[in-house]
Amino acid sequence: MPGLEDLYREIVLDHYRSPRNRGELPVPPSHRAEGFNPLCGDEIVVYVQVDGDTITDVKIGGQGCSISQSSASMMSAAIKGKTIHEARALTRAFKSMMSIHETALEGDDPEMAAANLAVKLGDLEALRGVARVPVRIKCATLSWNTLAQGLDEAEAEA
Amino acid sequence: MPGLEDLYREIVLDHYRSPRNRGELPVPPSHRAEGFNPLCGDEIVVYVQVDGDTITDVKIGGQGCSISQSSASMMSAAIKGKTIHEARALTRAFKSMMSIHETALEGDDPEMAAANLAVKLGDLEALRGVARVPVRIKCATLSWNTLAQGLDEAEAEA
Amino acid sequence: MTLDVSAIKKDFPLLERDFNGKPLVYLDSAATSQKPRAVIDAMSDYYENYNANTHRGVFGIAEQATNAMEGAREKVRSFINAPSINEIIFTRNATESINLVAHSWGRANLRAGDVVVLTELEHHSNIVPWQQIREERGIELRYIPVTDSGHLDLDDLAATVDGAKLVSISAMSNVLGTVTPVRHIADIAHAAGALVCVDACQFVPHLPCDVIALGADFVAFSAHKMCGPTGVGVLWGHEALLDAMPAFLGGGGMIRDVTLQGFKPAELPWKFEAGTPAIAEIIGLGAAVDYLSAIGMPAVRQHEVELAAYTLRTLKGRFGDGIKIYGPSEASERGAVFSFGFGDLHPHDISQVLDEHGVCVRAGHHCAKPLMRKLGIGATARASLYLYNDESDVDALADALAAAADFFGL
Amino acid sequence: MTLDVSAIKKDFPLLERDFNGKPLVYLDSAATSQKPRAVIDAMSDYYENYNANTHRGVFGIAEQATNAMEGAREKVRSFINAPSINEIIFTRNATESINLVAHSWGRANLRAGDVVVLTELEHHSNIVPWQQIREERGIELRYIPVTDSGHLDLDDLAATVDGAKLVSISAMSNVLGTVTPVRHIADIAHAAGALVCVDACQFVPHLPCDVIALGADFVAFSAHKMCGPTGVGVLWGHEALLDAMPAFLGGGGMIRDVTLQGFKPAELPWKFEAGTPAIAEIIGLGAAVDYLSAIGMPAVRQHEVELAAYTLRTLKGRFGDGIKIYGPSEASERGAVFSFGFGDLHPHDISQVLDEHGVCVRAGHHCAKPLMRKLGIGATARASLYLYNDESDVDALADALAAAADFFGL
Ligand SMILES: Cc1ncc(COP(=O)(O)O)c(C=O)c1O
Ligand SMILES: Cc1ncc(COP(=O)(O)O)c(C=O)c1O
Repeated sequence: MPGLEDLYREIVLDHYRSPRNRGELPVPPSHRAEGFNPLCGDEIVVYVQVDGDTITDVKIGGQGCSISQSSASMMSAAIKGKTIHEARALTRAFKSMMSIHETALEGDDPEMAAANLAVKLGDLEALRGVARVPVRIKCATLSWNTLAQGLDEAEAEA
Repeated sequence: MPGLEDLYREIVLDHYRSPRNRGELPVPPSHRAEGFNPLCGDEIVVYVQVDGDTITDVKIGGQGCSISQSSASMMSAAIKGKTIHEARALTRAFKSMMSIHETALEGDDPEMAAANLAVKLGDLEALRGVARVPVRIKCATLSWNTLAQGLDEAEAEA
Repeated sequence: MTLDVSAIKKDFPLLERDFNGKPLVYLDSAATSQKPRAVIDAMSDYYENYNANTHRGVFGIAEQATNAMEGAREKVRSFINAPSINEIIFTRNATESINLVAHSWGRANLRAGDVVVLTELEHHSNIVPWQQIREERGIELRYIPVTDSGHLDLDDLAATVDGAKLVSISAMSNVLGTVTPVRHIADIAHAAGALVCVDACQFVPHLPCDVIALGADFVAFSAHKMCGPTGVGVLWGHEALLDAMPAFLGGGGMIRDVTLQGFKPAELPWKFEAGTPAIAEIIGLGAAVDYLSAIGMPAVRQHEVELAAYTLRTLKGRFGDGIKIYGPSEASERGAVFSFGFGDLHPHDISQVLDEHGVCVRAGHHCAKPLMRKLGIGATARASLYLYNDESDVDALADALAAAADFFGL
Repeated sequence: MTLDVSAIKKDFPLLERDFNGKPLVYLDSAATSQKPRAVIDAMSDYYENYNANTHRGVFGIAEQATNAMEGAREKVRSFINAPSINEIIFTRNATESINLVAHSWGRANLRAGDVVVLTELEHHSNIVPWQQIREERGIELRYIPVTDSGHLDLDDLAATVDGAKLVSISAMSNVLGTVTPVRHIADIAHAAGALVCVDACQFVPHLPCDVIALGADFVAFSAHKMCGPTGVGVLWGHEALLDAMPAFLGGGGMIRDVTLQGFKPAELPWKFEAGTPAIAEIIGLGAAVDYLSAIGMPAVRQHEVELAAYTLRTLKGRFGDGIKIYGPSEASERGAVFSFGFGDLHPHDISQVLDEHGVCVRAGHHCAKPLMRKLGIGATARASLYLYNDESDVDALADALAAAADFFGL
């Protein structure tokens, strides 16, 4: 099953089976955001703790498919200890990887696209196979959109 | 144009060009009924004067296509001086000629159908060609349905 | 098997098509059915040979189009044994049919405090319209509960329908497959003075339907789940009820007269059919009804009961407690639609792996979130079968599930 | 001629068909247009190769169906130059589109005494929905009058729209052919604080349409009049307006969440698309847009202006005062739709005789009874032309009219 192996890379299944940073954080001082995929009922809760500019802790709650769960798990590992600015750049880069077709279609600013590609996605590259399955893109980006809400809130309060 | 000549028989065109019994009657003593074909906007007004059981006078108002106008004209000529019972029998016979297909489809009472056929249609036979043009059937039956209303009213008051 | 499925499959172009060297195993008929060639051709025939707007044209092809459309109305009438063609209203889909009842009958008849009874297993299309009327009018909604075995819990039915104006229920659940006791509920509802609206979206395609025997006052269904096209649905209702209801959408075709001062609605069924109808789709629905009638709905039902029994046996036999199948365990009490959980795999992942094996099942809440919450789950995978499925399709499903178990290391 | 009509005719199966030895002269495109093979084939292709329900399926053909449907949305967006695909709502027809505005926006925004402005030349579909809201809410309707030459009388426009909440007008009359000055009216309406809804049912098929340049807030049209299938229409509206409007029909697909207690609507455009969409028809509309775009709407318009001029010249030349053609006498101010009176013949009789000559025209009130009353007539015959008609069709009409004059002894 080559198609499946491209979608469910070993590292994706690993994050699904052993999700990193599962749990909750006290609110406040942390911020809590909820994401929801109405098409399949997946729910993600993201807790972010921000000190100054830095994301000092992240926890993930909720439930969903392997793609949404492993994407959330990888995200939590990738942003912990990063600045808000870095986390946002990573979000953009990840979402541009997911929407590679749409980006091309809508003729996004090419400089911006190049800047996004310069960000190192690391393990998250393993989710690239999702981009070929449009209905699953929402699964992969759910945690990232939820994170964005959490960061907005954190910045609004800062 | 054989199709057209079947629809617009000479006698039909004659009644269209020189409609019989055009006009109005005083109400009361006569009864006035209005018919309306919402699809094309045709309107027919039928005035009937009834003495005892007998239709002593009929007048036709309104406007419409050659089929509705000539059908109304022929009807007025056919029922004047007839009893209500005879006029109703003629109405049934005429409508059964018009709805020959539907009657067959809906499996009407065959005895009834036979009885209707026994009624002499006379000149009205000339309208038989209309039955092959379903959208025009409403034109041909408009005056007859309007007459029925007028007779109902007359009988209700009697 | 009651039906000659291999012959039937040949009627459906998509099922004959080659997908990576083999035919598709299509198990998503509860979402939409495949279409026989006769239905596709009936619509192309209209477009290619007598495409014209209906009702107002005197010329030949307009008359032919009108006759074809009205002929389809008669076919539908006869298919559900409705007393009159005036009672067959064409809508876009079952959802619009139910909305028509809610907006027209509902707005005319429901006041603050009035009660409408639904069930916990309804599709969103038979919940949201009533919640909209609740928001607008302050009516009360009551829900007949669902038992653990996937049946309606009718113990308190008399109390639940007491004082209700309307009971609106699904005749077959699109999630659990449960065939509900509509007639029984209708009798009790009628005794309490309530009308009965039936969401027959999953019923009309799969079981012989007699709206009078069902005890219904309104019945809603969609063409696209019964071998017909998208874009057309049906509302049936008792003529006297429909006659008394105010018009719903306003516009061309539904009027008797219009002045600057106001309008008079047309007679049934046109009163409820505003604007140019879905002419081609209505003709296509007529062809679908012909197709199903030729096979015979009792035979379709018997086939599906046999297939349901085979499916239950096969999946339980091969996966035991590894699979959880929701809904009635008796094939005779259900349709051939199976929502299931498989190990701890998420339905999306199941459906994805099955797709790679050419097996189409649906994953999600199936537009029945209240039922999902009641079952305590977010989503299920769902395999739903129809007259063109047979045991080989069930075997393919089981094989693909075994491969998924392998892949994810269950 | 701007267009190569003989090549275009070949794209339309019905126009290639043999009717008693010759092709049909189809002059009823204002009622519904003929469909090119590409549109018919796009729908058969969906049914035969990737028929599946959209949006909720993970498997291959469901994804393909979703992409085709959403691809059609993008085509429509670009065709009318709408800012966002979220603003393209698929309905059953233009009638439903206007009803959506009346029921959702209207109910949320109109109170007793509020004013909605229409015109005397509207189709029933842009009158009755507002009369329904008037009955329910007690709003006031005002009508912009029509002049003897078939134009809108705009002398008192500022006073008429003063205090109005909405102005809803046809961009082109289906009876008179008048192309109305929508932008001019919209500017004055906006200055008065009113929104502008445009019935573009006869406009989008025939003229280049840019909803922003038009100055519209809502635009409604039907696929079946623009080479597309029956069963699908479009409502465009500014995103902020649509966003603020309450949901209309409730059910599957239009929700974000449903509990027994209530529902949250989905985002645009799905909020307004309850139930299974007209998937095949939407895909067919996409193919129609491709077809028209390839020919080019400016070329279509130029062709129709030339054809309108030829028609006016020919009919006047041959019948003089024996024919009365309603609407603007300048081809550039109108579309190629001609309502006419012929001697004292009733429109039904004209249409009948023309049919015997293989010429299809419509007879009746064309769903514009208030306009008919204003013109002082019950009905007209109407010949309406499109991109597949040419001078030979106009000549055939004139010949058939001459034969009718003969037959009835005019
Ligand atoms: C100007 C105009 N508005 C509205 C409509 C209604 O369109 P539909 O019947 O497709 O809803 C029509 C077509 O009949 C029309 O010509
Ligand atoms: C039980 C039930 N009711 C209503 C519907 C709604 O049908 P549609 O989407 O065709 O309006 C469906 C199908 O999705 C269904 O299964």
